[in-house]
Amino acid sequence: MENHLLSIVTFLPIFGAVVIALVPREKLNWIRWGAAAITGLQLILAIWILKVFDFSTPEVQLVEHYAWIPDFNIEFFMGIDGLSAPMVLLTALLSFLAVFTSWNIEKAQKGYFALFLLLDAGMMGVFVSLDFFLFYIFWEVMLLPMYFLIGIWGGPQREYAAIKFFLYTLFGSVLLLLGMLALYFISEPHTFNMLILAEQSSQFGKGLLLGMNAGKVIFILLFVGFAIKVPIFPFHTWLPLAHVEAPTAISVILAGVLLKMGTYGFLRISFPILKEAAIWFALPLAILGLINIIYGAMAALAQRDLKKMVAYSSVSHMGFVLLGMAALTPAGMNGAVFQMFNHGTISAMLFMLVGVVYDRAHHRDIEGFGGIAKVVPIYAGVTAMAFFAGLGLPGFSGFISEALCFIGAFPVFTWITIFATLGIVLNAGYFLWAYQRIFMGELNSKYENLEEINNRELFALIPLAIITFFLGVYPTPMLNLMSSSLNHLVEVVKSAGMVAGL
Amino acid sequence: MDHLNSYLVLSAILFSLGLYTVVTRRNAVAILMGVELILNAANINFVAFSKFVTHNLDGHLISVFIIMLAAAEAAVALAIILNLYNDRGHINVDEANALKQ
Amino acid sequence: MADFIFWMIWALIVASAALVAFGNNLIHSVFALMGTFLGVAGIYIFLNADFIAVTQIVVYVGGILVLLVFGIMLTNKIQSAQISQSSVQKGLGVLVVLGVLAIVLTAVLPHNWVGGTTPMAFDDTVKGIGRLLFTDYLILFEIASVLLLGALIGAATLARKEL
Amino acid sequence: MIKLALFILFLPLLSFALQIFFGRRFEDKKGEWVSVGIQFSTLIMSLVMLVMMLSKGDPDFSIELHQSWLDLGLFKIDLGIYIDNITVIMLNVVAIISALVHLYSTAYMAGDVRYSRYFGFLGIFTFSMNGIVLANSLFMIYIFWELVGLSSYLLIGHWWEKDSAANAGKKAFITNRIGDIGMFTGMLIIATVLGTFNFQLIAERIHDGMWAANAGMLFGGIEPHKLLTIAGVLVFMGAVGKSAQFPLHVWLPDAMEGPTPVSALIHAATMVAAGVYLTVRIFPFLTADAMATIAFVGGFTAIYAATIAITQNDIKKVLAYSTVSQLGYMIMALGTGAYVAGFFHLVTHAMFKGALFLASGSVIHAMHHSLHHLKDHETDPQDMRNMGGLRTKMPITFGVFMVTTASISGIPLFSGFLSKDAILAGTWAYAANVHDGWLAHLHLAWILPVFGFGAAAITAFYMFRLIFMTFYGEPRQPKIFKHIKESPKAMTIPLVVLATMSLFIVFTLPSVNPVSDHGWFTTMVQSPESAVTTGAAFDLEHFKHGLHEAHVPAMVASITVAGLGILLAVLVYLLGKISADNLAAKLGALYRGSYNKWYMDEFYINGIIRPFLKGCNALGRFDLDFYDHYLINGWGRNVKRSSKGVGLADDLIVDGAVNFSGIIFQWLGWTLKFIQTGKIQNYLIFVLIGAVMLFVVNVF
Repeated sequence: MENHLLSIVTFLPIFGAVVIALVPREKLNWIRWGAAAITGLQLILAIWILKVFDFSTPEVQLVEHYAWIPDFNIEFFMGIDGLSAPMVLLTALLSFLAVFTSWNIEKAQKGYFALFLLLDAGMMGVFVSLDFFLFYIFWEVMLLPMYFLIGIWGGPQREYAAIKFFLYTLFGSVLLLLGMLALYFISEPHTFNMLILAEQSSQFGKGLLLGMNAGKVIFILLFVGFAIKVPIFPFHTWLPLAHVEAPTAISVILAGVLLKMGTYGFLRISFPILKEAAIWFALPLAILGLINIIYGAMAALAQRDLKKMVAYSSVSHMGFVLLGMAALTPAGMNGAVFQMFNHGTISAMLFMLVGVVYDRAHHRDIEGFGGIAKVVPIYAGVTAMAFFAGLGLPGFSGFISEALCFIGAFPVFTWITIFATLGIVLNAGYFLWAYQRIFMGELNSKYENLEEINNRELFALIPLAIITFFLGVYPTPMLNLMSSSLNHLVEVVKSAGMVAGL
Repeated sequence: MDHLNSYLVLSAILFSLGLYTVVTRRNAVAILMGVELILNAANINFVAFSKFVTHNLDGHLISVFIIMLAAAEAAVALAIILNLYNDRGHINVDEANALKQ
Repeated sequence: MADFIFWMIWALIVASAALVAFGNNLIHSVFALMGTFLGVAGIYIFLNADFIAVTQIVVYVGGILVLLVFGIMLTNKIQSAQISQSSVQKGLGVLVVLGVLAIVLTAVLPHNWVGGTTPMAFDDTVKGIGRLLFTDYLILFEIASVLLLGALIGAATLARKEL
Repeated sequence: MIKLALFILFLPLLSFALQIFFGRRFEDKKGEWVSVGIQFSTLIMSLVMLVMMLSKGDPDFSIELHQSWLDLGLFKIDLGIYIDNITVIMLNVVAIISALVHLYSTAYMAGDVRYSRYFGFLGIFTFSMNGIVLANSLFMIYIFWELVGLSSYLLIGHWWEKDSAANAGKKAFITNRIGDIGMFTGMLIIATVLGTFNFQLIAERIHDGMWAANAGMLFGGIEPHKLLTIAGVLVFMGAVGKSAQFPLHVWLPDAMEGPTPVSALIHAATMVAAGVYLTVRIFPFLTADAMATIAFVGGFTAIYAATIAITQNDIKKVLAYSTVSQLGYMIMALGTGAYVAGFFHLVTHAMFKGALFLASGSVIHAMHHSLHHLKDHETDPQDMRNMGGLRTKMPITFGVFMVTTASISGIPLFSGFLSKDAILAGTWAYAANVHDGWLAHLHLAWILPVFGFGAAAITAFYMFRLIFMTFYGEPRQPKIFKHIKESPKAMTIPLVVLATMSLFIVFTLPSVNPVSDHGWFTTMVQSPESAVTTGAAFDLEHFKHGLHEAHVPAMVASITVAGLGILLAVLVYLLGKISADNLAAKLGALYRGSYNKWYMDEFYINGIIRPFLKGCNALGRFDLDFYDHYLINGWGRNVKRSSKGVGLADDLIVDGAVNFSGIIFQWLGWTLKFIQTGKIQNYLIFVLIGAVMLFVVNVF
């Protein structure tokens, strides 16, 4: 059993999707509880994985390695290390909680949950694959359910949003595919195995592709592919729309897990395999991180739609990840991955909270509320907590990861970091301003009978809140989980040269 | 008779004649006969190569399969032809030009 | 003697095939086709392919030819004993077919076959074919049987009056 | 002692948790007394610590507790608590004020809508404030720094139904965060160069030359002492925000929207003093230039805020600007090297300003009740123009007001005199004796005593103006006056306690000389040695020498200016010899400027915030309506358009070519009568023709 934990945790949702597809559509509760049971089981497995996982070494563990398509040297290769372990946990956790967030889906619940589980499998697969080809397959597997989930169960502009999301990401995928194939054909013997590719890293720096340094060309190809997922400015415009139109649970998954896949791709593939190019591109990456932070925060400040604001805040928060990892220092790298996890939990909370108020008021216009803390004090309290977590208040995990990103980036990108700290103020600005406009002031008489948050919604929020708070006070468990792998990664990449600072 | 080329030339001629039949005949049954000629030409080649070049029985096997295929093809083709006849009262291929539209 | 027979058969094949191709009477064509089939069977014997030769006779002459005759009979008025046939685009056809023939011959004849062209006499092809059929070609064999079954059913279905 | 400190730190957090989760259920069952009890128990523990400290009598006493918090293998952050005499004194200040404010609030806040939550927030505030006090590293201070910001936000916005309160909370938080950026950047510089956040280690490593060795790695090889100056000033920016120094002072007056006990606790006595405390902590590694900057900012703030306080009519606003001004004093003192004086003033100010706020709260409470009685919701209970003659109705409050005003104005026998005098002597000594730092280099050092004495005179004036307007003269609103009552015991007891703490003797025992600050305080608190060795150090020895000489002239001068200020106040507001209105009219622009706070808020709103928000809106629109709409979607549209073009080209050219060949063949067929399209054999022959042609082309 333990030897196959990763495949089980990955393919369990697919099995669940099949089972749900067989349940008659009238048995709504069976469908919902089935999805909850499957994702719950997955969560238990994920926790088990972490228990089995030995975090003291940077080695890849729980390996499953079989030949798959031997003619092309394609392998079925799964394994996790300190980089993927937090992501596995995050995926399982958010999938489980998102099931409860999607309890009130109004139409075609069967299809919804089946697709949702398929999506879950795709995401999990991305995080555990160590063969690029397998990685790419899961990457694409996840795309299609997402398209339908947004396109069918989304808001008024859902079709436009879904198509935009789909085309955008597909565009990225094509570049990713090109980069992948280039890596495959340059490596000798041809392989998709990420570990072997990383060992051959020096070859990519030397070769030529289209008359340019192969490593750099491939890096750029992969960069665009991943950047669209993150999303990095200027590839970010699918995000506000997709987030806003997607149903709440899907927004949660989008912000919580999907965005992480981009940065995960950088750290799993681009950095170790294309070391020289990574170092060459570190400075632009940091600058893009800065732009993300400031641009996202400023755009968030301008939004009147609460969900859009939260979506732009994601852009801003992912900027910290970029800044931290571009610096290639232990603190920055750990901070970046920790921020990935924290943004997963925090933005999930934020989207769930937006969903709660949208379910009741049927709009998300920040200006359209006012004073509702009076009628929904518990909701107001939980939202305040989530907002403060979002703006990086000490005591919540986001603070630690942001601080680590800054500490790590400062020696390398001094000026960029100094400008990036402005993001702290802007974050506080839009969160507090939005909070004031929604919850404070005179009570808007329209909402005198607004319903308080219910237990099911709280059930989805409280675990996230506890995790955010716990890791904010005592981050060691999570940092221990990843630090040895990430320190190793930093060493490996740094072996190829020095980062040009600014 | 102990030279490969004599067989190849025979096969080529047979093939050409079959092709000509297929291309020029108006009657569907005649066209079918042309197809049989072509298949026979191919068969001769297989068997001849089997004897002269590859020195094993693979060619023979392919021939067997071709023959079998020919039988099946003839059966189906005739069925179609019968239908065509039932439909139109003749089996002239050049008048079966529904493809034109 | 053998040479003579060989060339006779050779000529028979060419002549009967030409009749199939150019003949004006459909009935003649069918009988000429029988000649061709038998000739080809003879050629097989020269090629030491006794099993194929037998199969050729059984299937072509005994099966396909009969089918063709049935086809002709069923699609022509029984009164007209002279079943004439006409052709189209003859000139172009001749040109093109000659072109094809030229191509095939120029491609094949000067070619230097790998392993040379020394003839080899097979002793007992039936046994060999049988063995191959049930080892290397087993799947093909099974597929063939399915194909035949399909053709059988398909033909039967198509041939029914009320389609 | 460590254990006691931990209890002091975490008990208020317990209070917070209890009140937040269970408080609502016990609101009618005296649930608040749990918090009050917890607070008084921490007070007792603090006093125990104070006694322990005094019995040791060692000025260099210190203990430290380390706890690894975050360990990445190659990078570590330790948290821990550091206790020395300053910590103990500060803990006592926080505990005293906090406990008294808790007690006071039970009366003042009685019947409030969010009563239990209010006590919970007081708990988390006390927790975070104690965290700042006990922190042993910059990082830990930063953590609690933000947390006091949070509690300040929550408490200012306690009555969030009022827009002004909600705005004030947000403003406070964001303004503080601007300061925090600087502080954080400063921390980053220090941590990058020295690899630690720990105060003791920082000082040690700077002293051992690690700074000089490593500083060059930042900013392309900057000079070490310049970098140290920058780092010091940046960290000090945190203090600028939290202690409401110019130009980030704007949040503090607005913060008066919070309940008055909160103003006393957070915005007068403790949290705003955290900036001063931070400056105390980083004092050992400030360079002369950094100190000059600090002194100038403090001095300017002191006089700037004082000039605004003169013209305010809201009783709390006057006190708020007075607080800003006094904080400026402390900062200035630290900047001039008068370390002990600065910290001393922090402590004395906490006591008397806390008392002043609570006393003003008592007045407001009385006004409020009177107005409530009259069912008047229009009149502002905080406006001094509605008061007057209250001394007969509220004798205890009046007495407390008198004592504390005397203290803040610098009248001998009161604590404020001692500390303020020490500060003024410090500025004097700095101006006369110190030649380091840019102020001295530019020959501007004398501006500090000018700021100091000027502010002292103005302080005396506006404080007595407040007293006279509130408690003397004829009642301006007799109707309201009729219903004014003295506040309940729960409010007056804290007042009296704090007023007692404003007597000089509290700080000078065992010595009883009212004009000398010599006593336990000055023995226990002594200026630390500077760790700066890189040639830009502040000349502390020289300064101390000068301080001794400046003591007497400064004292005389300070008593004189205070006397002048009081005299003017008496003339204008008590005796009416000079008309305030005439004075205002004569001063014209100056009066209007002062009344409108020198238009700083307007400048920020119109000059920075609005344009910035406009920029944000433009950017938001740019992002979706331009960038996304035209560029991204435009790209899509272009692809669509070009595929349409390709389609058209396909129709015209490719298909045309096909048709053309079709035409040719039709013509061929027509002429040769061989070919007619639509027949399978024709197609077959075309294929053959093609094959033959291909072959021919290939071979020849």
